[in-house]
Amino acid sequence: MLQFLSKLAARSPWIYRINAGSCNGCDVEMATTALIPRYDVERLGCKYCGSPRHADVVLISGPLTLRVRDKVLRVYNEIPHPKVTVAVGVCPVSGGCFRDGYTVGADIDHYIPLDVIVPGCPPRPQAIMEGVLKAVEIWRARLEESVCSHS
Amino acid sequence: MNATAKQSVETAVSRALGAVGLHWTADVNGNSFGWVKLCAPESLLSIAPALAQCGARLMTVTAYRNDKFGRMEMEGHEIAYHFDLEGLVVTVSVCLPDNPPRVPSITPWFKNADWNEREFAELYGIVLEDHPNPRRLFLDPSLDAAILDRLVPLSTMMNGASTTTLWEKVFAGKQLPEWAKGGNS
Amino acid sequence: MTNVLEAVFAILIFPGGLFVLALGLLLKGVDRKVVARLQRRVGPPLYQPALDIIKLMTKETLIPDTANEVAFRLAPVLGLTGMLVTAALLPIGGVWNGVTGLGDLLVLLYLLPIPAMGLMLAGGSSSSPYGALGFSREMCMMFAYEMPLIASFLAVAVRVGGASGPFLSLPAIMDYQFQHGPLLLDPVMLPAALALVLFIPGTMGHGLFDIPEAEPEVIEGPLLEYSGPLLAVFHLMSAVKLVVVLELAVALLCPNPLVAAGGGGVLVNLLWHICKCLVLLMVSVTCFRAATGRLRLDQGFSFFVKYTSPLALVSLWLAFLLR
Amino acid sequence: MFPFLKIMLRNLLLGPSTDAFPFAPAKTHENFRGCAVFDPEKCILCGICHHVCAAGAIQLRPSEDGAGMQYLLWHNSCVFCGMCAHYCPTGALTMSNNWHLAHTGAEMFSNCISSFIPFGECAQCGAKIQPRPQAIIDKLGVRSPERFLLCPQCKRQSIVRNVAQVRSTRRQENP
Amino acid sequence: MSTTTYTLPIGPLHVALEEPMYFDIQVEGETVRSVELAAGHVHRGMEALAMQRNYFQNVTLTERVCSLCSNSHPATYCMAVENLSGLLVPERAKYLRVIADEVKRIASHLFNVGIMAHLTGFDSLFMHAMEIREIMQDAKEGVYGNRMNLGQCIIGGCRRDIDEATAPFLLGQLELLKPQLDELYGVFERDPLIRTRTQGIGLLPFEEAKRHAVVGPVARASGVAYDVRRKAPYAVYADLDFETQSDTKGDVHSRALLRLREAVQSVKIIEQCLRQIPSGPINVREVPVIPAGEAVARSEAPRGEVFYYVRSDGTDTPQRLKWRVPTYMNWEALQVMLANCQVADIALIVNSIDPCISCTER
Repeated sequence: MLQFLSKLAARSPWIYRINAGSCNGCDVEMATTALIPRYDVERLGCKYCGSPRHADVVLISGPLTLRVRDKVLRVYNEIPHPKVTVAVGVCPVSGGCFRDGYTVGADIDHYIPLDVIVPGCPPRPQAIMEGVLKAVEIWRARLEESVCSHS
Repeated sequence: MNATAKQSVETAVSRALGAVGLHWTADVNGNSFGWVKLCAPESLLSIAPALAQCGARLMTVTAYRNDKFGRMEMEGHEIAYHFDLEGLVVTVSVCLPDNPPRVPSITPWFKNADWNEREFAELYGIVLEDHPNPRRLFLDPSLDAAILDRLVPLSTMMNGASTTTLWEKVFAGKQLPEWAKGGNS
Repeated sequence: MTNVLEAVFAILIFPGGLFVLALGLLLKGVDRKVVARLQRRVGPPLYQPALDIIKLMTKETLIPDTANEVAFRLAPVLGLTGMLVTAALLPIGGVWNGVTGLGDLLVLLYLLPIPAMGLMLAGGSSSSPYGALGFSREMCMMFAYEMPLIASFLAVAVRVGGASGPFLSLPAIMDYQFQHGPLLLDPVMLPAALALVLFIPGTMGHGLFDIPEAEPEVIEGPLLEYSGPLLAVFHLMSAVKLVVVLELAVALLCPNPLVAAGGGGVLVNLLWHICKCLVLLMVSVTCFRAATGRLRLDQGFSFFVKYTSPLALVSLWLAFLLR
Repeated sequence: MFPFLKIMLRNLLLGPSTDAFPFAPAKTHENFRGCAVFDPEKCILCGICHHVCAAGAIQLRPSEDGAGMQYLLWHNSCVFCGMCAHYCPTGALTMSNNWHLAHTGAEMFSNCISSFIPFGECAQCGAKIQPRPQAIIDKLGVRSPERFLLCPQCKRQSIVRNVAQVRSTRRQENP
Repeated sequence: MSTTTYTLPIGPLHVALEEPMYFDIQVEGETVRSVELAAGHVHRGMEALAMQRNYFQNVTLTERVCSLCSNSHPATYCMAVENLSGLLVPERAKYLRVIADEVKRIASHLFNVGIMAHLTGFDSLFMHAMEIREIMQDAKEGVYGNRMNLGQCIIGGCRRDIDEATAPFLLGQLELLKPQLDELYGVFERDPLIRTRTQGIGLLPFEEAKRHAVVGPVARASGVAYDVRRKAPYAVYADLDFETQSDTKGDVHSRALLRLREAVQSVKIIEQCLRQIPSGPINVREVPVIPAGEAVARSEAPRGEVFYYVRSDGTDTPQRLKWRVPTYMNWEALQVMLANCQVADIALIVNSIDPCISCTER
């Protein structure tokens, strides 16, 4: 029964995005993916939410600049468990072409575990959707774990 | 093409500085670029109001080290002020004295010089005289001032380690996912 | 004794409780689906709101350190309970006559603002500046939309009561309509009906009036700090509230059953009632929010003062003259 | 008065414009710049790709025994600009239109092209030279196929010999 | 409403802003009393990076300054390097650069007005605008290979030709776009909600626009009709027929309408280019030699004038590469526009300058 419920629950992944200093290419594509009719993630149960406290799937873009780092980590910690992270674009993973900049803190993996990576500069919306679906798989397993461990 | 603008820049510059070398270049489209070289930062205080008066717009300010990490023989800093008058670009470069490099602020005449001046002040450690709002602009307080003024390559100073460690991990990663083997799927 | 049992049944199962919860979530689902269609999208499945609730139940609850914990936890529960009680009081034409002696417009006037109060409590206790801003916006909007509500209640009461003075009892209002035909078709009441239709998005915070929870402005205002089950309760509250305001408007404007009460007609009447709710939902929520954006707080406030309230007052005045 | 209502009604009549993806494959234009594809058979280790790569995604590392170079292109550092493919003289690097690159965090570092490219051997003395794959020989080495496979030293010698030979034949012809 | 003043922090991670930016806003009730801007969240130290990368790598690097005007940056950078080295770009490449620029301009302007609708809560209109933008996104993907970073410009020309296959495709997309764009303009011009929310707010009078030296649509909406494409023509703009748009109202609404009109002009420009484009090579094959010296170049990005200054010491990495983006100039003017506005309008006004923070902070 609980497993069934958690399966149902996993069909409502709410998305939150964090811009960790990206060139806004990935951000625009994330917004496009999340909000426009052509990709309509709402039919997959996704909802784009404004508050980190409502989120399940976190999309991170950008190479994590020094100045935004603590704020990103704080926001990340405000997201209730269970959650999954998706790195959109290559910047969070390796810094992309900003690696070696004096304010760039990539790789993000030092601070936040990355569950799914969607390479691209920026990845096309379909690729982001693919990443989100992959993330939902992982999230479902985590939900089951947490639901079953509670009882 | 913009002869009147050219004329008024020439008058403004010669009125402010007397006979100084203002020379013109042009690109393939016939746009003209004026170049002025100043040897003393104080001259800015006369050329800035003159240009402001003839209606020029400050586009941006570039500061640079003459030697770029010690590879060239010249020393010291220079600042290039780029102005626009009706499509004409006039670049006024100023040599700064060393220890410490200092320059007067032109914000009183060009409101938008504010950010530009704060930026080069924090990136190069140039001392600004009479700036109305001399705070840091972009740099995180945890970073040292004058970050672009270093003679050591920045990568080793800051994050060079990250590149090396990342690549070590890549070289160590042996299991290739299905689609990455041999490229196309 | 039976009365008490009946009341408990009414609050927990039907027409309050489980029934409104299910209906509310379904209506939300329909609303989302239709909005999606109006925007050329496929939209979520109809049961998506239910899935959202299940999901939120499994999540962790985070309470900000600076928040007043008791008030923070109490706020959503307060709102939901208030709405469930209200739902039980509302009669459904041909199916249910409401809890006798309680189905009173004055009682409703007291009960209806409870969700807004819950939200205000939530915004106030969550100690974030956005919560506070949401609080003040919620309060401001509440004053704005209560005015036309009261005015149209009075218009209905005066119209129904006629010479014998205003009727405030809902069952009596329904009886009047069973005899004289729905008030919706009464030309005198038309402005008031319009005011009620505008009141619904106002109180639900949709379309033009999505002000207290405006996402780009105050990041969902009072709900900003909520997570997990508590947020689920808020979502349930809003679903129930949707049903309540729709049912209320239906009861005031055209409660007439399709078949006379009794026998197998109950089920048919219930479906008929739900159909009416759906139509009203389409008009005053779905299409309204798909075709408009949000006003500024001052504009939203003056919209109610300038347009909606006068409409209701016109009806009231006419009803008073034609008494 | 409400110009948007018309659009809304039309939207309702036209029906959803949503792509079927992820339930059906998405349309991908053939020009799409997806992940880079590397053909080790064509690489001559010229290093131009490394030189133009702004993202530092390409690394070349000599193997320990000196037999060749380890070639690595890490997709998680690549910015998909395609400069490497544009400047690659032999077409060893090309951009495919494959964008199905999403992978789990565990595969972060293994998501790369990894290839070992052995050095060529001078046909005469056996010294290590740049690789001379057949495809390149067919393309660039047509003028003097035998000399194309020599190390610079042997090549110089061969040219000198050749010149000497020509001179001597000339001398023989016109004494 | 309460009359106490309190601080409302906006950002750095805020839904209404595409990018991290931080405001401390002193609010009295719902009215803004003072605005304090804190910058630097997207400062990636790109100018230092540019001094470490060679001239080729900088093409890609400058493209990543910002993805919304991602063609203007490498194009202007290449122009500066070409001015410095005296490299002559083939005529066809110049046309191709103009086409890429204008395609990006349409997409960028549509994005901005779409976001404006989103910020007023008018999500249906936002989605409609974004769907129209998708036409252009498809064009970019089909012609250049990426939806944001075209990768079209290189030093000495362009990388991808518009050939028999892609030219009709691009024209077809434009045909799809034109009626939609006109209709969208009508909606933005006449919709009562958009008008109530955006008319008369975020005012920037002509004098203030001059004083802050704002550029691009913000300047043009305030009556400063400065367009680099006309004032200092580059590439082939001198041979093209288009009108510089301007307005005098200087509010949020007029800026949005001005952007839409510019998008219409851009369609016209692309069509002319596709008609007039001469055949020939699209880039210079030889590797350019960059001598010591200095040069500047500028162009009109969607948000306004982009300026590049390159200084070379004769090595393969620039001695200094500096760029100034439109938002850098426009940002300070927000102090004027935000004065005494309502909390609800902050996001709208900020969006109306089409802020590109990653450009500004580099």
